[in-house]
Amino acid sequence: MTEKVILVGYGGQGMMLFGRLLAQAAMLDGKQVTFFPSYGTEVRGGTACYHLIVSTEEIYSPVVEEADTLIAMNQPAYLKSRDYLRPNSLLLLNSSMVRREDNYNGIEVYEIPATEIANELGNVVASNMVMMGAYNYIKKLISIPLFLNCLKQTLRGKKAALYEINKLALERGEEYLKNAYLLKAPTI
Amino acid sequence: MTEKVILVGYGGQGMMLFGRLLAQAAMLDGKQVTFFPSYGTEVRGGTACYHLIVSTEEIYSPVVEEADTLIAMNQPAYLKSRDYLRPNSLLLLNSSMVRREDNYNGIEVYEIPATEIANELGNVVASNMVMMGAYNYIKKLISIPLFLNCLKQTLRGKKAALYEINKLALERGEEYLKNAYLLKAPTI
Amino acid sequence: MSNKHLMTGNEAAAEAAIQAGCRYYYGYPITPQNELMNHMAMRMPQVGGTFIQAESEIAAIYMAYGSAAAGARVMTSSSSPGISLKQEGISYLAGSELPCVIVNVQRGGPGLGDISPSQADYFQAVKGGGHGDYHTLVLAPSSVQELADLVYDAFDLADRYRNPVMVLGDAQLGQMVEPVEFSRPPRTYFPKKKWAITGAEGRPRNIIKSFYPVKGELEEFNLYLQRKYQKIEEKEVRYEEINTYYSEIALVAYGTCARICKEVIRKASPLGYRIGLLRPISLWPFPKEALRNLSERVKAFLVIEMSAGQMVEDVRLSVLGRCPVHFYGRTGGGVPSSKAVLEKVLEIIPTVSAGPLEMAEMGLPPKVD
Amino acid sequence: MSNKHLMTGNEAAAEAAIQAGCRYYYGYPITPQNELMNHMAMRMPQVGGTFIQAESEIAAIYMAYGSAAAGARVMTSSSSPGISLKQEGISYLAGSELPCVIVNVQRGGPGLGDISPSQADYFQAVKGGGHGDYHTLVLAPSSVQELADLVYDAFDLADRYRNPVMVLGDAQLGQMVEPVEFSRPPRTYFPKKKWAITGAEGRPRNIIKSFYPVKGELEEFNLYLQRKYQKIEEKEVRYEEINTYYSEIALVAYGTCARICKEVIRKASPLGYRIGLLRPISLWPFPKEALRNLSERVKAFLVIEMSAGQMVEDVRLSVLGRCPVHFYGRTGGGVPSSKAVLEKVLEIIPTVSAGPLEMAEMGLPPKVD
Amino acid sequence: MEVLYSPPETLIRTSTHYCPGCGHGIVQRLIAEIIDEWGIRGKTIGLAPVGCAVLAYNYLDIDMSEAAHGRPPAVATGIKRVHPDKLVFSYQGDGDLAAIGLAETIHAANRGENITVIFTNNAVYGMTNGQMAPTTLLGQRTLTSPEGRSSSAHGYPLRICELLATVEGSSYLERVSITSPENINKAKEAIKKGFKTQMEKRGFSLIEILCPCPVYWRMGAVESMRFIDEEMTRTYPLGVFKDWEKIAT
Amino acid sequence: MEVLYSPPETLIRTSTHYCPGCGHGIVQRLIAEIIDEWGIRGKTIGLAPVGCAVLAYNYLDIDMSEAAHGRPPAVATGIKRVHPDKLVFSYQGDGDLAAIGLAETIHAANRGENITVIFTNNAVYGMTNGQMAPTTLLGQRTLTSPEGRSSSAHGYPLRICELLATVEGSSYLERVSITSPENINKAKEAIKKGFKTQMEKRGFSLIEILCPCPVYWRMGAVESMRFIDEEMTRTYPLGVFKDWEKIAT
Amino acid sequence: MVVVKINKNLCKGCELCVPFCPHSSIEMSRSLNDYGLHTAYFKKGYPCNGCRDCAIMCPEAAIEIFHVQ
Amino acid sequence: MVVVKINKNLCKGCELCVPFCPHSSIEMSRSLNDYGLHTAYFKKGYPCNGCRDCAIMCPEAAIEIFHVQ
Ligand SMILES: Cc1ncc(C[n+]2csc(CCOP(=O)(O)OP(=O)(O)O)c2C)c(N)n1
Ligand SMILES: Cc1ncc(C[n+]2csc(CCOP(=O)(O)OP(=O)(O)O)c2C)c(N)n1
Ligand code: SF4
Ligand code: SF4
Ligand code: SF4
Ligand code: SF4
Ligand code: SF4
Ligand code: SF4
Ligand SMILES: [Mg+2]
Ligand SMILES: [Mg+2]
Repeated sequence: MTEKVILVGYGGQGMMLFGRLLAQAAMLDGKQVTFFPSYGTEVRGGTACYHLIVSTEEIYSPVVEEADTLIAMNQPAYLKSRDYLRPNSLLLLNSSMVRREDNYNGIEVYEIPATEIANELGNVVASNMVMMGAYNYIKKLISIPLFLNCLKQTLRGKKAALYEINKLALERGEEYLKNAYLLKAPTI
Repeated sequence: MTEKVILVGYGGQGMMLFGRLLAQAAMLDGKQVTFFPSYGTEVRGGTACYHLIVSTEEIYSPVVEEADTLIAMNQPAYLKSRDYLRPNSLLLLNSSMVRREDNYNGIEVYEIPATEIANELGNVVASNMVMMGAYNYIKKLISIPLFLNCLKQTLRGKKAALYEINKLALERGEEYLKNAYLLKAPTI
Repeated sequence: MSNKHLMTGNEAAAEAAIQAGCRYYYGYPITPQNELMNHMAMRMPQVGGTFIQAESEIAAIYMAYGSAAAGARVMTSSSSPGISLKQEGISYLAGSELPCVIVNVQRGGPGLGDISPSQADYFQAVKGGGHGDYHTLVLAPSSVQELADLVYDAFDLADRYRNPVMVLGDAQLGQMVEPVEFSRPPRTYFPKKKWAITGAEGRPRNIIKSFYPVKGELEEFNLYLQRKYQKIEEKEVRYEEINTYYSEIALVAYGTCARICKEVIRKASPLGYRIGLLRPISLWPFPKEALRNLSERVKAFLVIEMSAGQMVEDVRLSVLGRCPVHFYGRTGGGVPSSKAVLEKVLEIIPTVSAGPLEMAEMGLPPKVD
Repeated sequence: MSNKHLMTGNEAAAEAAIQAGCRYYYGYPITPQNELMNHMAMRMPQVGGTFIQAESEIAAIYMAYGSAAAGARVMTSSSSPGISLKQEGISYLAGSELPCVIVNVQRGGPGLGDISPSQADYFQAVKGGGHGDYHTLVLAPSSVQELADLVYDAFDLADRYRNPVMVLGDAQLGQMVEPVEFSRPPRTYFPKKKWAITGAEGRPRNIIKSFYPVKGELEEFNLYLQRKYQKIEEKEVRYEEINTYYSEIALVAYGTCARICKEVIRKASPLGYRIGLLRPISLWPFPKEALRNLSERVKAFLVIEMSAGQMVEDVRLSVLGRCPVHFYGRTGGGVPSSKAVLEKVLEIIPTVSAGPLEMAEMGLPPKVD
Repeated sequence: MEVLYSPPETLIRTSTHYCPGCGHGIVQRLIAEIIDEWGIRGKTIGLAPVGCAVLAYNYLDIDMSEAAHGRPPAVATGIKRVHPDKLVFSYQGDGDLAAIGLAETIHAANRGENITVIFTNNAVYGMTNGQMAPTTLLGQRTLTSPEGRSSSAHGYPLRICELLATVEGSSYLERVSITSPENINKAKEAIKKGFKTQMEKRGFSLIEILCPCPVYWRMGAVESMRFIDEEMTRTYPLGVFKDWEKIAT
Repeated sequence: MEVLYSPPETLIRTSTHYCPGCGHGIVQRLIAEIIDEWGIRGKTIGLAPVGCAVLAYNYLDIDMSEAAHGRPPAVATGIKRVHPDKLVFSYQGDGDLAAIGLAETIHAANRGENITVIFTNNAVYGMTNGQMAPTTLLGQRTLTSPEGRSSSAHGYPLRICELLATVEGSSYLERVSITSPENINKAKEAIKKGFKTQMEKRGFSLIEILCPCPVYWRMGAVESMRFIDEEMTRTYPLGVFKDWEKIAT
Repeated sequence: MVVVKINKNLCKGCELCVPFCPHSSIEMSRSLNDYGLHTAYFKKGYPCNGCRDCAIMCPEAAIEIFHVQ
Repeated sequence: MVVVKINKNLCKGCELCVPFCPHSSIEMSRSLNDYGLHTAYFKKGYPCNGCRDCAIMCPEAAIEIFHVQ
């Protein structure tokens, strides 16, 4: 099993945390992982793009050239990263900020209004967890309790208060997908 | 004609000026010249060694490996530079500060108490001109008036006063040699 | 499993240094190595060590010079522009024979450039970006785990040879998050450094210097250095060879590029292509012998770099025309894709049978795609 | 005859710069280049130019950066340790495409070393001592007259290619006194620099920078630079060839060493030995083609350097095994004697007939006598 | 329709790369306003630093150059000597000016170099994600002073205006803030005075501007302004530290 | 036979490389005297600069290191952090300390680095044959100020003690001269005070010593001493500029 | 009448303009702009004396103020 | 009696000791040492109070002073 994910968004949209937590959970689950910011921001703002690979085999190139999954949080990031898609890719769009541009023959696309959902929960940044909830519901890459444990470890001290809202966001993402797309069983 | 000269002394003994003036005069005389401090002194004190080549042909290596003439102003410098000598070299020693160490088969040696002579004239540093006088009397490399002209050009402003004493030193060097060694005609 | 930590390469490098007994770190912020420095800021006080955010890269390397002269294990780190500023200091360290570990997390140049990954400081690291005839040992990891391991080793090498050691990473390695295990015991015992300046109590005094003003002394010292370097070249070559035995084409790549090459090999294998990889781990000393030997077996080399062509020169110098040496590089922050490398391999394969000494590209400036 | 001046190389370099229209000089004292700076201190006020003794080598190179960006002809100079300090600045100049002339009067290294002549900064100058994939043109004179001529040319080259140009001398060349003639007319007319920052009156504004933060832009810029460098490699190679046509052995040497090699040829000729010399004048671009061609004619090369073996790598890269490349070097301030070089030649001669591809020394670390 | 306020033309209309509430935006706007008011767009040359303001040339529509980290005073010197009649200013952060570039700053001042330095002091390295700067306040937490800056471990906040005031070559030194419309106007006047100092060839001028970096201060923008007023000015009192007009000549 | 004066044992008996009348010889002898008097030869680590005193380790029989030009404060920092209980001093010239090394000097002072700097101010670059230093006096002729230093062309003489006094981390700053036996004794006391400052872990100390460089001042040695008394001290007044013992703690 | 225009896509939502309006006429919106930020807006019908303070405070030069007859 | 020893080969001839002797007991020699320098010497028979000032001034540490019974 190898899952190659591209995460794209603005600097502040929490994709770094998303990827790191996912990697952490996968590692604890005994998998090989590698995660990196392919394009950081010495200049603030701008698009950030993260490559995540989870595998049961040794990971050679840490660079994702063709994504099994692309998760895009905003329009410019989405446009810049469409080339990562190939037939059978999974595409998750934060539909609050992304307008789908194509019909994508052979690509599974889900649109989740993650920013809106997070905004409703009172914290725009939690949009990352909304996407995570949706993503994992489809791919079942890791177990949610393990993930939540990692989240708890990360949100310590002053940030502990954020745990609940993030957890909620995760659930909302999952829920949204279930309801909007009537998904039942994991696809992998 | 090629004349390769090694000039050695302490930093303050004026060998730089000696060499530069000689080079200047030779250049004005239409000769090829090159002159350089083979070992300068980032650290003050210590021995300075200058290489001078005067030639009617193009000068390739500016490095004197075997000296036609070695002029040594003090003992340590003399000891360090004896290896430049070869059969037929000319060796001029400032006998005020150098004790001759060898009989030098095949090498022409002259001992001139240059520092003493200069000291008598009231300026120790003029020992370089004493040596110059002696040297040129033997080798007749350049014309003295031309040399004196170069000297005058160099000793301008505040230093103009030094001209006379230097000129005198030059003459004394020549004279000393003539008298002490009863030299008459130029050897070249 | 439980002693695996998920860390950026930068953090792993910092932690490995601490495990190796490094208690003195001096640095100056620069992306993409900041996590290294930040980790040191947090950890050094915990282990009773010294962390100073110096006023500049130059101050940092000379603080390191001081601690090295004083006999301690010491590290500094930066990224390309900052490493350029350290060149005088590196030459001084080499000239004073001081052990010191320097990490360069390379980014795109020249000038301010960018913060994307690069291998364009190879020449600077390997040929000497500073003045004079000196060498630093240069180690090039290709994973976070190996980065940690090589930093650990770097301290031993530095002490063994009284020489600066550079660990040459890149933005990708530095910022990449991978599991890392610190399996070796933290170093607590170190060989005595009799030459160090510690106060001359009860012994003749020691002097640390690189100044040799007496004629001949500097040359003598340089000849001694050259002998030392020769010994290092004999003993400290490190490389990894994969699949080369049966291959007609050998890839040569280090660091991040080497991992991409492994991906290429994996992709090419089901297609029936026999491709090997020689991955230099020590860039200086360079695995010349291994390449030379390999050049008797393979039909062509393909060097992959994130530069306009730097290590390829050392490959050519090792191979010396025995078979063609091709090059594929990305510069200015570009990272070669396994796909592009594979294409390049497929391009070369038909030429391989044409005869070993036809080297169309050689002597020409490297082609950068 | 009367327009011949007896000058040190350092003074000649300074005066040539003024003749070439350089009116901005920034430097910091260091032996053995002090005469250059002192000459500038005296002359610049006379010609209405600017001389600043900067607070450091780094400040000096960045003042030069400023004046270059402002469109002026500008120069800085130093010697080895000071040039190491300028490496970041040189990379910035290359990355911002700024014309600037840099003189390195090399001294013995590494570290503080000594002030005796050296050619051990060859790698630094030619491979790039700074970070990133860049090149400076590097010109290597071998007499005071040529030093003056090349400094003059350096300004034109710098402007033509918007690139820093280094003139690489050594302590001997810098401090040697020889006659020099400034035969070319003082430059007063200069091509307009539309890209320079001069105040944007009546035109769109100009920006001087080397920062390319948008993904892909830095690579694009680097590819453009590589194309420029390729053009320079095609057009600006300079070298001198002597006696090579009839020779079995060709010496390869630049700068001071080349003059010693000429002496060797002179000495060898009455003994009946046919020795040639290829003297690279531009070290980058390197006369690869000329060496390659020569490698078809001669039986062996002997490279002479005042280093532990640096340019020899470029010779080997050019010759690529077509015939043996021998090396004789002196490091740490030693200057090869014509006698020792001749001995080395006599040593090689018997091996020449043994067959062109036996290269005992190759691949091994250079032997330094 | 009368325009009561519209951004100066010299300010290029584009979304900046600054974080919300960052002081750099205000300062750059002030510079653009002065250039417009004085009509000197074609006569002004600016220097962008290595720091968060590295892209200043994306916002100011004038001839500009980049300068390596810490070296703007040297680069400005090189430019000014070529164009003595142009207005040359450098824009620098506290890491740039007070750490790596301190020697260049002091020596440019001491030479009486006729340039103007706009010095944005935000007590932190913004661009590299919030390390300690030489100007970081005692007690302030940063990435590299995780327990807060302490004088024994990290030294004292460096007061640049006070330091430069002892250097004879400096001509105009003022510290301002941008915490309110009034203070922003004062800051603008100070920059004008700096420019005037240069235009009248009076020598080196430097305007230190206390600037918020809400992100690495871990505060909101409004709170950051209050922090400057209440905390930062205690270490860095506002005022004129040197004024050639007040010194008998 | 009673010894009234003999050179300290820590001073290695050899002909120095200094020019006749050079101040470096006196200062190094004072350091050696203190080391002998206090019996701290085995506890002292010195730094030789790049400058005329580059070979200081040939004269002082203690553990010593070289430091690159301008970097002694950084190197001293690195040493002191490893050996906090040793006495670490750097010996620096004015080119070294006030030009290329100014940032290192100020930052070491500001960190309150517990080291002692012996700063020999001879108003010129001795080792490189007499160029202008940051401390060169107005009007003084040097190789690079051939018409004499002018403030407009070359900036002002930099007063290091005054500059460092504004830096909070500095603890002891004094300027002395060596123009007479009395002044030499005072200089010795000042160095002792600097060492004491360090031994009591009070932080950064610097002793500026006005030193003659007869060669590049183009004067005799005796005249040089008079020049210091009559001219140089006008720009560089002697005295204590900071003293932790005089500041309430 | 004074018209205060706040450019929604230049505004970064820093809120600096809000407290400096003497009439408390500016407020942050609950909705998001293209960048996912809550931006400032002039509260319809609220007074404005044209003092410019909001514009002076704005780091993004996102505010323009006009006097319309 | 106080004996002042001036080491002829350490002395650089700077003359600094000369004016500082309260008894003018030190003088420069007319002859030269091994390095060609005029060096200082204590004038035979002149008084010396052992004040050490000459030694303190000497940059070369060339002067030693003893009290001999
Ligand atoms: C030589 C060099 N060192 C370090 C860096 C990394 N760097 C970029 S910006 C910066 C500091 C920014 O801080 P400051 O000057 O205070 O500006 P701010 O971002 O706070 O506005 C540093 C250290 C660099 N680019 N070059
Ligand atoms: C990086 C570097 N720059 C310049 C030099 C050349 N250099 C040697 S000593 C010196 C200055 C000496 O002046 P100062 O520090 O005042 O000491 P002094 O000789 O006057 O005692 C210089 C510039 C060098 N060795 N290294
Ligand atoms: S990090 Fe700080 S200084 Fe940099 S843009 Fe953000 S708020 Fe401004
Ligand atoms: S040049 Fe000056 S400082 Fe240097 S040794 Fe001579 S007198 Fe002393
Ligand atoms: S101009 Fe003044 S009154 Fe009008 S909205 Fe802005 S701050 Fe409020
Ligand atoms: S001050 Fe400007 S950027 Fe900030 S909220 Fe108001 S309009 Fe938006
Ligand atoms: S000790 Fe005093 S009195 Fe005696 S010679 Fe020396 S200076 Fe003169
Ligand atoms: S002070 Fe010392 S060196 Fe100078 S003349 Fe007297 S004895 Fe000689
Ligand atoms: Mg800042
Ligand atoms: Mg000095």
